[in-house]
Amino acid sequence: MSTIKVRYFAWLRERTGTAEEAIELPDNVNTPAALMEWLKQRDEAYAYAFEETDAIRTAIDHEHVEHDHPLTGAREIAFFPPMTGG
Amino acid sequence: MSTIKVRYFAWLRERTGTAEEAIELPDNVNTPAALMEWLKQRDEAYAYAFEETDAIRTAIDHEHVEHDHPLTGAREIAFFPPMTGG
Amino acid sequence: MTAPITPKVIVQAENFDVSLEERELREGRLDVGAVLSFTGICRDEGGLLEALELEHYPGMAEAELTRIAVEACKRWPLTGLTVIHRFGKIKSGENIVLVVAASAHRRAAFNAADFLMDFLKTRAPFWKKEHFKQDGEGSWVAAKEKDDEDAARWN
Amino acid sequence: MTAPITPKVIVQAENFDVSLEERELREGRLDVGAVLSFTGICRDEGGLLEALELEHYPGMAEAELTRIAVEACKRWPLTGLTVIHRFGKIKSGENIVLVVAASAHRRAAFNAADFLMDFLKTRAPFWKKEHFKQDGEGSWVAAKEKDDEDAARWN
Repeated sequence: MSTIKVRYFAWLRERTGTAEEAIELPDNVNTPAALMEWLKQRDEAYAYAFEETDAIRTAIDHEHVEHDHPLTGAREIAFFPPMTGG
Repeated sequence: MSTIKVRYFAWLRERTGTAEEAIELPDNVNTPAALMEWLKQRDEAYAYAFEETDAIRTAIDHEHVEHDHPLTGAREIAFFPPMTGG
Repeated sequence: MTAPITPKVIVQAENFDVSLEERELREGRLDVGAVLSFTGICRDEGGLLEALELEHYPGMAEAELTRIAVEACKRWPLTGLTVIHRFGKIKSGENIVLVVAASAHRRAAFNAADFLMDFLKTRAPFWKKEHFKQDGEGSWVAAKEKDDEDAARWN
Repeated sequence: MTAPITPKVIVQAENFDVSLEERELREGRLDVGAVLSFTGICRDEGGLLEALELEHYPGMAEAELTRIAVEACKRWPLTGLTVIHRFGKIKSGENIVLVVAASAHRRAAFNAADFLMDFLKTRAPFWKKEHFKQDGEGSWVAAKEKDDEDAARWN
């Protein structure tokens, strides 16, 4: 088990009601996809936030990654909607 | 016969030694191409200026035209090298 | 070919000064033939929009903008590149983003700025929320498919 | 779709002020989402060039720039377009040409400015003569085939 900082932005932050939190990763939660499934089980707010995981982007330690990227060694993971800057 | 103002720019101005002049057009000189041939006959300076007519651009009354454009009704014709502004 | 230059990347709440940034890329050098500035501005959407709230991911925003800017400096022979992206509440009529690209030749400046804006839109972690004049806080701006298509032009 | 706007076209010996021209296209309106400024500058060609002498065809220069700018306003939905081209002696490091394009959306501003510079280079009646530091007055700058190719992209 390892601890990871999880950050949420834009409507993911609003729906989860959380900007950031520390999570103890269960051993079988080893990708962003697995973490999203795990978060959905927590409560209704998380289930709502992560109901359409296809629409959610993720970054590990400030770099964009795919949903199947390994979490090994990750200190921080972020979930957010597609970017709309510029 | 009609009178036309002829203007020369850049190296055409330098080679002809003329910035502008009024020319009485002979009847058979009815295109920029014909006018260039006619100007070449004048003296060595003009012959040198117009030795490569393919490299020369022309405008009638401030609009780009092809070498075979009719001179009918033209008040001003200009000869110049390809543009290098910007 | 000379080594790529290091871009200047800033993420800030404050406004920026286009002419100041342009001057910085020109001052004291005579090898710059082209300076292109692109400013993205908050529109009022036909009088409806009061402001945009720009949320960003501190740390990653700078890192990702720098990655895109460094890639632009590798692809085109730039003499200077500056990217400034604002966050926080931005009223309609105010600046959001600035890209200044300087080069010996114009094509490099155009391509680099165009590339930068395309990738910035799809990859830099910023999110816009609309504040309307009538109804107060509105919804999050949806990402446009067109933006992904624009970014795909450079592959 | 609204009617195309009328561009501002100036041919002058004096320098221009980029920020002044940008402000003019933004002031008092909230429908502008993108402002692009392109400045063409006289380079010193590795320390060799003192200045460029820009000859122009008065009357036709304004007319031709206006034709190109009006065409740009027809092709893209611009909210403003300014073109300023200088003539006379321009020292290295000094400005030669300015294009400012404003629009609701960035793609229109980029395309219009890019198009304008391509056509301006091949169609506006200006000619550059080089003045070198060592040898004094040099030769006329030759037109580049690349410029014609660039302009042909828009057909």
